[in-house]
Parts: sequence; structure tokens; C-alpha cells
Amino acid sequence: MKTDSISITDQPIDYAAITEQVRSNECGAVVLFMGTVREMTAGKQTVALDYEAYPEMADQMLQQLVDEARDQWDVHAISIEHRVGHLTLGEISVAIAVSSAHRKEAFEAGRFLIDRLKEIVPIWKKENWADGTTEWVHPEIEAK
Amino acid sequence: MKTDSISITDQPIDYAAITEQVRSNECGAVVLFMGTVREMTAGKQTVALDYEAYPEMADQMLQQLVDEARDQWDVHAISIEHRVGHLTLGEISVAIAVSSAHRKEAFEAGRFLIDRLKEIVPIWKKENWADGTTEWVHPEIEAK
Amino acid sequence: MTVQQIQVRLFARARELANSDLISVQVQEGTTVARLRQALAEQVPELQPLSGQLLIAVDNAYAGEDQLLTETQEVACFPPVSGG
Amino acid sequence: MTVQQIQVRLFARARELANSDLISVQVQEGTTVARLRQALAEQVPELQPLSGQLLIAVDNAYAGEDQLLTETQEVACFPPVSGG
Repeated sequence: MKTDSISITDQPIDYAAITEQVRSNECGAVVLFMGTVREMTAGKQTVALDYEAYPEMADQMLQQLVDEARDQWDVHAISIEHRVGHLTLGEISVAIAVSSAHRKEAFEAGRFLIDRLKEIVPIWKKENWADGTTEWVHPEIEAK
Repeated sequence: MKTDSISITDQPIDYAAITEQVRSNECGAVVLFMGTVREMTAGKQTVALDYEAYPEMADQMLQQLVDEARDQWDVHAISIEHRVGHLTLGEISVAIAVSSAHRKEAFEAGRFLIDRLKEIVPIWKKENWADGTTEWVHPEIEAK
Repeated sequence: MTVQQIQVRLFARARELANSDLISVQVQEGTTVARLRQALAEQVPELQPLSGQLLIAVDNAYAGEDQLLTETQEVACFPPVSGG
Repeated sequence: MTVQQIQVRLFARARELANSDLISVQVQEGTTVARLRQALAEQVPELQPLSGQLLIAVDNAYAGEDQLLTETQEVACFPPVSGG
């Protein structure tokens, strides 16, 4: 039985390492999700994102998400890593790997984990727009 | 714009290479699915799987699946590799990577591609059970 | 009517049962997939364990039962797929 | 009633607006999250642009408005999250 893994890091994410953490002979399926820094958002060009976390609470919330996923799906192992600091275009901000005997569970738990992560894990990003301005991204006040 | 990639191979699958093929600054999301050789199936122990393909038709069907996925979702790039030959426990039989601007499309297209692959792509597997017997897996006659 | 030979590629359990990856089946010219199916059953009785399960592909696509067959097409016969 | 100081950690835009990652807020002893919110608004007017959006966490968990606060708890204040 593999143990789950959660971490907040200021180093580049090694997604193969995250994936290997969940692979097992007990599993027929692995799903890996990665968030990467996208250049264009709503017609505006980004050059970089700065991520900031409340690390102690983020750890707790990630653990809560792992527990919630295990309550709902029969998964074998979960590994989640979120990066903080200055990320340039194309870099990986988050990687979530889930393994399970069959594919349904790995897909559904993976989708659940990233959806919930974006709702409750205390991490924030600031856009560094190509025009030199910066802007914190806060979902509920984006419309402003 | 990245091009899609499909292949049938008798070599071990390098899932990082499949993943890198779809990554792009235009994307905020990458989903990778992998099928791996599971030791236990319905209480029986496997030691290996032999995969056989009808390679020319499998290529055509994989291309059809890519076209079907692109008809339904706004994805950036798709890369699919399926292995044939003798696979031992834990080895990767198939890897499917999908990238898109937002995560919804990558998850949905990835799930669609593996579901459809298992329905129409002419590839077959034979169980090498731990008791020394072998058995072709054919979904519609599994109940026998 | 003219008799023709259709070469049929076999895969997976069909290949193993027939102990060959290519068999020749004798049919009437202008035959259909459905008639090929009958001819296979008669001329290659080894495939009987897969009877009713066999799929027919023509030129790398799944074939309908009414599809006409010619000698120049690539025809294949195999059990339900189980890849992934 | 006794007055107490509550240390509040700030993150992201809240931290930038207040120009500090830790502020001290004066409240009555036995105060609630809702009253802390009021005290923040009065004593740290720099946070006004986030008014109505700020979330309060106590001991690394989201806090309800009626939750009681003590000096020994870790309290944090931040805008809606946007990780991933």
C-alpha cells in the first residue's frame, strides 16, 4: 500500500516523480493532471505568475482534500504538489497524480482534487502582464 | 500549434515524452492517462500480459478517435501511444496525453479517448495467469 | 458464378484457433460480409469457439454485413477488442 | 471588559494592501470572527478594497462568523484563493 503525498514547493515540479509515487502493480490506471502557466487569459498576455501560499494551512487543506477523495473513491494512492514563487510561461504550477485499479476512480478523483483545490486551498496567484502591470487573481472579484 | 501524435510501439512507453509532446504556453492544463499491468483481476493473479495489434487498422482507428475528440472539445494537442508485446506487472500499456487552455476539456477528452480506444481500436490482450495458463481477454465473452 | 478467393487476416484468439495469421476463403464473386462470415464458419471450423463474436474489417475499417467484397480489399477477422 | 491583541497573518493582496504579513488588531476579550472583521475594517482601512471578500482562518481552518477567538490561536486573513 502506497502512502499519499502532499507538498508545497518553491522548486520546479518533477511530474514524473509525482507519477512514480502513485504507480503500483495493484493499479490498472494512473491519471496525472498538471496546471501550467498559460500565456493568454481573456485576451491579455501574461509573462509570469507569482504564486503565494499560506503553507501550514495549505498542507492541512490538501490533506482534507485527500481524505474527501478517499471517502468517495476507491483509489490506491494520491500525490499532490503545488509550486509557489515566480513561474514563467509553460511552467507547472500544480501536479496531481491518482492511481486506482480501474480508470473511472482515477479520473473522477483527479478531477475532484483539482476542482476542490481551486476552491479551498489557500494559494494565490498574481498575473505579471506583458504591459508591465501586475494583478492578483481572486475569482470572486475578477469581474470588477 | 502542436500536431497530434499516435503510435503503436513494441518498446517501453516513455510517458514523459508523450506529455512533453502536448505541453505548450497556450495551455493551462495537461491530463495524462496511463493504463498499467495490474496484478489481480477478479481474484486471479497475473504475471504478464501479451498485447497484439492489427497495426494498420489501429493507426486508422486512433486517428478517428483524435478526430472525434477534436469535434467535441477545444483541445490543443493529443498524443496517444499503445504498446504491444509482452508486458510484465506495472508496465505501461497505453498513455494518452491531452492539453487544453482549461482543465475541463483535457479531462473530458482524455476520458473519452481511453473509453473509445477500448471499444474500437483493434488491440487484444492475453492474460498470463500465475497458474501457468493463458487466456485471451475479450470483453463480450468474458462472462463465459 | 465465378468463384473467388478472399485472403483474410486473423488476429488474437482467431489467429491462435486457426493456427495462421492469413487464411484463404472461397466465396462467390460479388459476395458480402455476411456471406464471408458463413464461408468462414464452413471452411474454417476451428473458429467455431468465437462464433457470433467475430468482427470483420475491410480496408482497415469495421464492415457492415451488407458490404460487398472484392479480391483487392484487405479483409480481416478478429474477436472483440481488449486493448488499453 | 478586557482588551486583547489578536495577531493576524495576511496573505496575497491583503498582505500587499496592508504592507505587512502580520498585523495586530485590538478586540474585546471573548470576541468572535464577525467582531474581528469589524475591528479589521476600522483599524486597518488599507484592506477596504477587499471589503466583503476577506476570508478568516483560525488554526489553519476556515472559521465561521460566530467562532470565538483567543490570543493563543493562529488567525489569518486573506482574499478568495486562486491557486492551481
